[in-house]
Amino acid sequence: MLWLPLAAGLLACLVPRRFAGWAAALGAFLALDLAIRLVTDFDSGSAGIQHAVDESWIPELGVRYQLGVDGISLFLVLLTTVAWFAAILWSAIRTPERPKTYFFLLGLAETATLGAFLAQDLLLFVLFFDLMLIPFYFLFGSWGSEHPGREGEGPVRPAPATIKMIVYTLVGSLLMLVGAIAAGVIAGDGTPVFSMAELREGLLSEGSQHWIFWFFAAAFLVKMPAFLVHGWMPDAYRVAPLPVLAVFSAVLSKVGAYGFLRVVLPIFPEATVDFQEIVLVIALASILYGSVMAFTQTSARLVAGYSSVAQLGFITLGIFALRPDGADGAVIQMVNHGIVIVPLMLIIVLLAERSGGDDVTKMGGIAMRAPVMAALFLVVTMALLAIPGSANFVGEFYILNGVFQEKIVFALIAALGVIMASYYALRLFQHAMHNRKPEGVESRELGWREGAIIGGLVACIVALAFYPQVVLKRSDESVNEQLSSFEQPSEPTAAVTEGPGK
Amino acid sequence: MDATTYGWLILAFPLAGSMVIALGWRALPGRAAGWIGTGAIGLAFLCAIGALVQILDHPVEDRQLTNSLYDYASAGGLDIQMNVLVDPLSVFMCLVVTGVSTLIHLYSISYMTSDDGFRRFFSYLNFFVFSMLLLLLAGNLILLIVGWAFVGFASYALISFWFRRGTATGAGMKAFVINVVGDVGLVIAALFIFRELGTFDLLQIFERAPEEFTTNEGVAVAIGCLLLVGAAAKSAQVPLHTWLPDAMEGPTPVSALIHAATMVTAGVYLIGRFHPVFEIALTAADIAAFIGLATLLIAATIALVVTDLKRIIAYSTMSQIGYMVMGVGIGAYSAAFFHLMTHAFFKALLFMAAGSIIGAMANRQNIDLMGGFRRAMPFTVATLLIGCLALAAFPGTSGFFSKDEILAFAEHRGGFYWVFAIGGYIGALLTAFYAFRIGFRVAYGDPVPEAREVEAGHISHAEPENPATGEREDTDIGFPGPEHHIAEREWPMKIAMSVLAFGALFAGLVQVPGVDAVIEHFLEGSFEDSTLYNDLPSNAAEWRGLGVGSIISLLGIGFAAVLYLQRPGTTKRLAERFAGIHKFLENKWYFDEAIDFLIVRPALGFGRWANSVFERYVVNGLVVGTVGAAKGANAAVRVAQSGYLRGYALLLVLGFCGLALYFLIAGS
Amino acid sequence: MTEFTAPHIDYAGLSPVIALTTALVVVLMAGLLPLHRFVIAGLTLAGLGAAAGLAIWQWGEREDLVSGALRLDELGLAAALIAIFAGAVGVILSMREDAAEKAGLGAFYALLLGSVLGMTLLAQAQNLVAFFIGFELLSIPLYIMCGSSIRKEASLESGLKYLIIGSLGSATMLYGFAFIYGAGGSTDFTAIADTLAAGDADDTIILIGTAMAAVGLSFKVSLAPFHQWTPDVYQGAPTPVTAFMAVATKAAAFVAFARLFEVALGPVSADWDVALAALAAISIAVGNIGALSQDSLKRLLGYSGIAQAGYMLAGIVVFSETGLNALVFYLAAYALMNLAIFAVIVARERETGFGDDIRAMEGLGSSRPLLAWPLTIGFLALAGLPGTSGFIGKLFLIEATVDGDYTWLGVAIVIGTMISMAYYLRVLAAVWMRPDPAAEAQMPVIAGASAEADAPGASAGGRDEPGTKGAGRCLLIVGAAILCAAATVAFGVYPDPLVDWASAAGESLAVG
Amino acid sequence: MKEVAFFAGAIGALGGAIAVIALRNPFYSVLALIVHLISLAGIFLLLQGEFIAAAQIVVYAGAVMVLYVFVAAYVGNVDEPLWEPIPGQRFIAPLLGVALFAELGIAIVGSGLKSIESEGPTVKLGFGSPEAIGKLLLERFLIAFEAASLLLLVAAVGAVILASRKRSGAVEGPVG
Amino acid sequence: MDITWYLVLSALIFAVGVAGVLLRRSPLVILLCLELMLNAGNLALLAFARSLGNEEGQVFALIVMVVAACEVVVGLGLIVAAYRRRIPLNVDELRSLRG
Repeated sequence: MLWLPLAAGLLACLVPRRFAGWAAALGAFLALDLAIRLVTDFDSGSAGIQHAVDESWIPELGVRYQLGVDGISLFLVLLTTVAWFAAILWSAIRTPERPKTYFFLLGLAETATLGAFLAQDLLLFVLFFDLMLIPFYFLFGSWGSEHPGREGEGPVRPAPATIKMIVYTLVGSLLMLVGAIAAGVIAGDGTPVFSMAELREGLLSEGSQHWIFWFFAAAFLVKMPAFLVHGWMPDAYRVAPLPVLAVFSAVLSKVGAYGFLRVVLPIFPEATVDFQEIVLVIALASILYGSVMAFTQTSARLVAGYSSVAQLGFITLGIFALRPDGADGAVIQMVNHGIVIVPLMLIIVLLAERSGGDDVTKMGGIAMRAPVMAALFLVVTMALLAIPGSANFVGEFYILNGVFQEKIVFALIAALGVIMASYYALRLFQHAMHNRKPEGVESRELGWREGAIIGGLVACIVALAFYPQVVLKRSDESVNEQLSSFEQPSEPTAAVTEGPGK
Repeated sequence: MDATTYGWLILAFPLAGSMVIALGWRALPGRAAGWIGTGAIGLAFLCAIGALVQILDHPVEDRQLTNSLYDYASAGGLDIQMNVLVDPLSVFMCLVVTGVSTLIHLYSISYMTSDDGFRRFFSYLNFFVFSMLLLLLAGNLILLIVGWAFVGFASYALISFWFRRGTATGAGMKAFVINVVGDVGLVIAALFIFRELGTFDLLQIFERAPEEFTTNEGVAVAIGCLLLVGAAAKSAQVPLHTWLPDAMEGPTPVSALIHAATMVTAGVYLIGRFHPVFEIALTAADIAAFIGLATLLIAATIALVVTDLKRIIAYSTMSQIGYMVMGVGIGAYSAAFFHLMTHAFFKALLFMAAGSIIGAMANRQNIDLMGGFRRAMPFTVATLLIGCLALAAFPGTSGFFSKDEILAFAEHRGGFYWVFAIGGYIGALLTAFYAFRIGFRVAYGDPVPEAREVEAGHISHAEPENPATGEREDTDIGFPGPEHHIAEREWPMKIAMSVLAFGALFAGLVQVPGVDAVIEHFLEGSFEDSTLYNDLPSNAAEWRGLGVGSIISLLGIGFAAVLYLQRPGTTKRLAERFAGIHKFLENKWYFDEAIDFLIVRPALGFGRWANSVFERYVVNGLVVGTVGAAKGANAAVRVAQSGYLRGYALLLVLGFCGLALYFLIAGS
Repeated sequence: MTEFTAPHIDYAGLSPVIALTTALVVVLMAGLLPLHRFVIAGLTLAGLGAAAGLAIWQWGEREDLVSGALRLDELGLAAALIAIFAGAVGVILSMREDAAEKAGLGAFYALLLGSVLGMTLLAQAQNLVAFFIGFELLSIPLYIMCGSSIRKEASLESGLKYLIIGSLGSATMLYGFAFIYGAGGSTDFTAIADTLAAGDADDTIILIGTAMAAVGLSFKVSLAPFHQWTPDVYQGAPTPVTAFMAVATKAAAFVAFARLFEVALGPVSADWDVALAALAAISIAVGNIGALSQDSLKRLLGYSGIAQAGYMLAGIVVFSETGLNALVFYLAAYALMNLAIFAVIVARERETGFGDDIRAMEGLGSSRPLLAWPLTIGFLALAGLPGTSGFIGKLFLIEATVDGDYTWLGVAIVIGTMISMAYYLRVLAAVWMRPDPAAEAQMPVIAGASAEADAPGASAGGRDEPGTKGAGRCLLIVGAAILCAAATVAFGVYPDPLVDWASAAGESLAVG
Repeated sequence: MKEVAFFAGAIGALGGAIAVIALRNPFYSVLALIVHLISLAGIFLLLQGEFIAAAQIVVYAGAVMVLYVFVAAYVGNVDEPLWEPIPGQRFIAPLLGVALFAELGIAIVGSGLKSIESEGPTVKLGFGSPEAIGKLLLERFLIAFEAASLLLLVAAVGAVILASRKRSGAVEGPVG
Repeated sequence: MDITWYLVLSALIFAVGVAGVLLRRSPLVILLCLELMLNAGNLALLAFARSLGNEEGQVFALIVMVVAACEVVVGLGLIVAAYRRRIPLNVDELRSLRG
């Protein structure tokens, strides 16, 4: 499954340009199919790794080729395949220029992402983590489009924006490389060990945990992106080609959160406990700041972008509650957010086509002749603002619950984010679809193929809304195992912060 | 079939109806959508009756039945089922909701015929009913919150139904956001409850609450207050009420359904539902009562001066719900729910009548432009007046019994609760007055042109425009349809209105002090654990209350008669005399402005600041700074790379000297 | 007359050197005959091939040659192989090259072979004298080759600069050798090591000697602050020469560096490791920062070469077997990726009028994918992105640093990599994210002019007639580029063989 | 006796060296270097390097210097401009020279090596004689010897390439 | 007469040579200065050879002479070539490559 998309990508290079897209789509579809199989015959009872692969890769360095899924990565893998399938189909419908390279890169990207989710070896994880960036660099850069930029500043050109993004994100991930190696070397004196399973056995002294923790945190926080290190996000989002951006913000941001859950918590438990508050504060800042920014943006892309800053804030919050419910919430929330952001981006494509730009203040009344589109968009919006009854709400509720039981104040403040979310999401919807139709905006229904893609995704949203348990059931065990080292939450700190409580 | 199955069916029909209409929107011919919708709700109503029958078989003490369909979300120590709780309270509410809804659907079939959004309208309407019922039947707190939020969403969708009206969309946004505030209140309450009681299941909560909490324990009160936030937001109680008047932007049936009969009463239901908590957290209960009181007075005063027909009714709704909240706050549960029922009847009726008149007025809503319809539209006017009588608690009408029962209980409760009684009676006076302000202004006086046209046999057609702003509109999708419909010409409207009129007149008789107490006995199944439920005022006290009530309402009606029938124009003079007060009331006590000033402005301001300053200078500064540093260093290196061969040699030797120096120092 | 006993000579062990020498002479002679360029190139390649074959044949042997002047072991052979490979690519690149043609192919290739020979000797030398002569035999042909494109002023200038600074460096090194000899009592590495281990290791003489030797070698591998010749010479020299020089010199010099410091000066390692670590850090900083905003690709590669030297030095600093493995692996990887890039640059120099200016690469992605991909892969590898051997190499080095308690150096490496991303990606942006300016590039005048106008660095390239010399249909060059790139990716995905090879080389020195 | 010779040679060598860098005209510098070389050869004799001393005279002061003289004559005496384009060079350079000498001096004087604090051990007859050197060259340093010859060959080739007349036709203008 | 004296002398010559490279601008003279440095090295080699009593140093010195000769030949070749190109023989004017 891992290498399928890449193979398809290569195939796409070989076949004539007309079919390139469909070849890639085929690969993506097969991957999706495998992912579904994976889910169906997943044994939700056990916490351990399933379908494991373990080959020796670079013995001198102690790097092994270890793959496998557990309850946490399972649905992220599925999400990845779904998102990519949608994006590739979408691109296949409206073929981009130089399709061969385009689809090859997309395939490469999917492979890398899947690799990151499947990797059970620390260095392998890091490798895929960095590898993910390369295709996106080219995709953003060569297929991106110039953006008018925010008022008072010049237009944003693709090349510099993407370079900024890559350098920024690499700052983190390269430090992580050092951190990973250090962890491995320090853990296994003499022969380095990088297998996560072994590293989990607390081979690291607290002292070394502390600095390595930050090396990893840097990588993940930047990738998410979290508050204060999201500087690369606006420009990148402005210029990126939307179908690609869809998968990017749907999946890649999750890798960061996933990394916290998969690597940081189990391998650096003491450090995690020591720095819990700091990370929680960062997460909180991301929520509030992201929300506030989201409802002042005029660019639809950036509304989406900042909303995901806020969402990722929630996820981080849940993870660092260091409680099963919080982490469960984080996992399901990752899936939800991904499955919501993809259709949102695709809809923004449609909006841009109808209003000739992504400036929401210049849109309006598009719902008039496009009821189906409006309906789909409405569902997406509601899911985005996590209306109770959507799976997103379940996620947020679990997260809030987890945090609440640990650190009540954080939960109360985070709740503000929920309110703001309702505002910016609705604002986006209304500005685009409702009110009078300005000049130069046409209200046109979406084509059936586009409708099929978005509709499919929306169907996923609805299905999850009715039965979120399908995710929770499978993730629960693994989550508990990841958090096994935090069985007894640090009471003293909790007692301090529980002002209004008891 | 047992009651819970009916419960599920009650939920199933509206949902199905909504989905069918939504998916088949293109296929359905003419009014079919309307009939489907109405039918779905009708079936739901029948199921509710079925549930009622079933539940009556059970002995009073175990009339609380739950049934779980599947695990909704259970992990990490939380356990959330997809389950329903069918008990007298929920069944009672379901009956009211489905009953009134059926009629309103029926009414809408005609009222909305000529609107381009006909199908969309019914799909929304059914969805709304579904969510309302979900809210009522929910077996656990989370599901209740879900229903709660869905209701909010549905009301948003319906308020901004005419989505190309700026005012409508704005109002929708406002309503939704305020509702979300309420949701969050509930969510946090849920979190507290889970921490303290470790469960979300309603029955378990009610079981454990008394065990876990001592009376007026801090946490309990906190929970109570958080629940109140939710209730206030949904039931338009001060200070979260501002959305309700604006919500009148929606089509009139929507106002009738959501903003009079059903949704706004959710708050009352919530408080009643959580009475075990509130009876422990007495402070919270009292706060609720005070909120109710404040709301009923404020709303009533505003209703005196507003000129928009629908808004007057809206404010009266607020104030009536104020009564109910006050009722459940002080523990007069049966009375409150009794009033809830009667209010549903007469308020829906009022709105329908208003809708019919607005239709005749070609969508204009200002009562100053109205008058003399009594000969033009006898039926409508008759129903309108019936509604007004009930609202004014005219002796014998439904409103009479229910409202005064609450007040009697307040008196009976003793302590400082007499305050509520007094306030209630003052409110009653105002209510009676403004009720007939509507009645007389619309019905009597000399006919306005529109009225004449109707008499002449056709409905006037003004240019379509937004009643609020007066801007021009086409009648295409997203704006009101080209034609207007009045009860006189549409039998579905007629039926719906007459049924409600009947209810408004005689529904009070189900619970006449000393004679019968149907509702009280029925609801007992849900309130058996309540301490307050069963100590009721004596019949004598009740009758005394009724006496006072009747006098007051007659007084109010009398005033209205004097001011509007005998000496028209007096009101204008009064307004000029007390210009200050008048302005204050006209601006609705400046609540909007206050909220805008305290919350909206700061938030937006911060946002703008963050966007223009923080983002640019701090976040980008991080980037720009590093880039600048790199550039500077780069420049330095390139200057050093001067191209002067001897310069290179110099640096080389310099480096060598440094290295040698280090070695000499390190070595020795 | 004193009787004299001929030293025992193991011709098998010496065979690569001998092969190179013969090749040198043959090619030189052939150059005088009127032969087609392919014949001469063929002869050269044959010689190199033979040497390589013999080297592989000798792989695994470990012994002292010619009374200990040379040491036959995997380390030396590895460096020799890299040098030979680079030489071969250099030969291919310099066919049809202006400089080579004018100089006379025979002579030119003879010089190249001489340089390769010098590298081989240097990499194997374990005697100060042999070391020094190897060092010079490596350098002097390079001086000439740099200046050999006589029609270009820049070429001459680079030659002269290289010669003078180089001689300065080697003179310093020689002086240092004198001191080492004085303190070590011999010119044989092993003997020196013994003496030092016996006597007090930190006598001022040996210290100053070490410092001076370090200066000379640092100069050769272009470590800051002895780096300044690098950008100028890289840019000025004919591109094929630059390619060969950049890759092969580093390989040989680094291996020699390792041998001298870890064998002869091993006992005083406590004194030099910190100093070298500092040099490494400085080089990483200077190189990466200097490379930012360079428009001439060769110049950019010069700076990046400085930074890369800094990375590699880390392998010596840690003074451990892992370090050596990492060093050798990185050298090989570095050779592959750099040669891929240089091949593309040469190809473009002949196609466009921009010379080695970054604009020569604009729109390459759409116009010449076959060239664009090797370039891309090469730069990504230099940037150490996964999927390429560059990543593995960095992995290796960083692990070595962490292992040797030089984690801060590892961090320095990655920080340098981050900075480097900015300029590597800038090139790639030009390749993939600009429209193909083929249209105006066809017009030599404009191209030349513009190249001069706003890129003085590129003027050298800007002035030779573009589009001529069989406008880039140089399949061999493209082939070389693709080969190197493919190898880079292959070793990035399945590094095992290269890793084994490097480890064999690394352990053959038996340090740490 | 030795001292006198040493100091005489030292003064000659040092004077020559300083003259090389002090004189404006390259031609004189070359001559100064020759003086330096010859006196250095004398010092070599004191160190019992007869063969080296001879080579010094013959190869260096003879052949190489002649080459210098020719070239100097060929290019004519280009006297350098007096103003110093590189800021600070004029002051730093001598300072560096001094510093360098200081460091080397410290190293030499501060060294604890017994061997250099004497006149050196008494050595067998024929130390540094042509036989001895040749023997070493052909035995221990055979490689170096061969390599040196190759080096000469390469250098010759290089000289031919660089200085040969046949391509002086195309002359480029100065580069910006 | 200690060997130290010889070494100090060589150090002096070396320093002078370095200073010359840094100060003079005619490539010809710079080459001469390089010769000075190499000679300083030779002197040091011989001194040490004497102090150690083995001739390796002397052989080394011989090799160095060869090397020096080669460098001179190449250097002069470059100078002549440059002169032919009418490139001014002043290293300060060789600045087309910089930055």
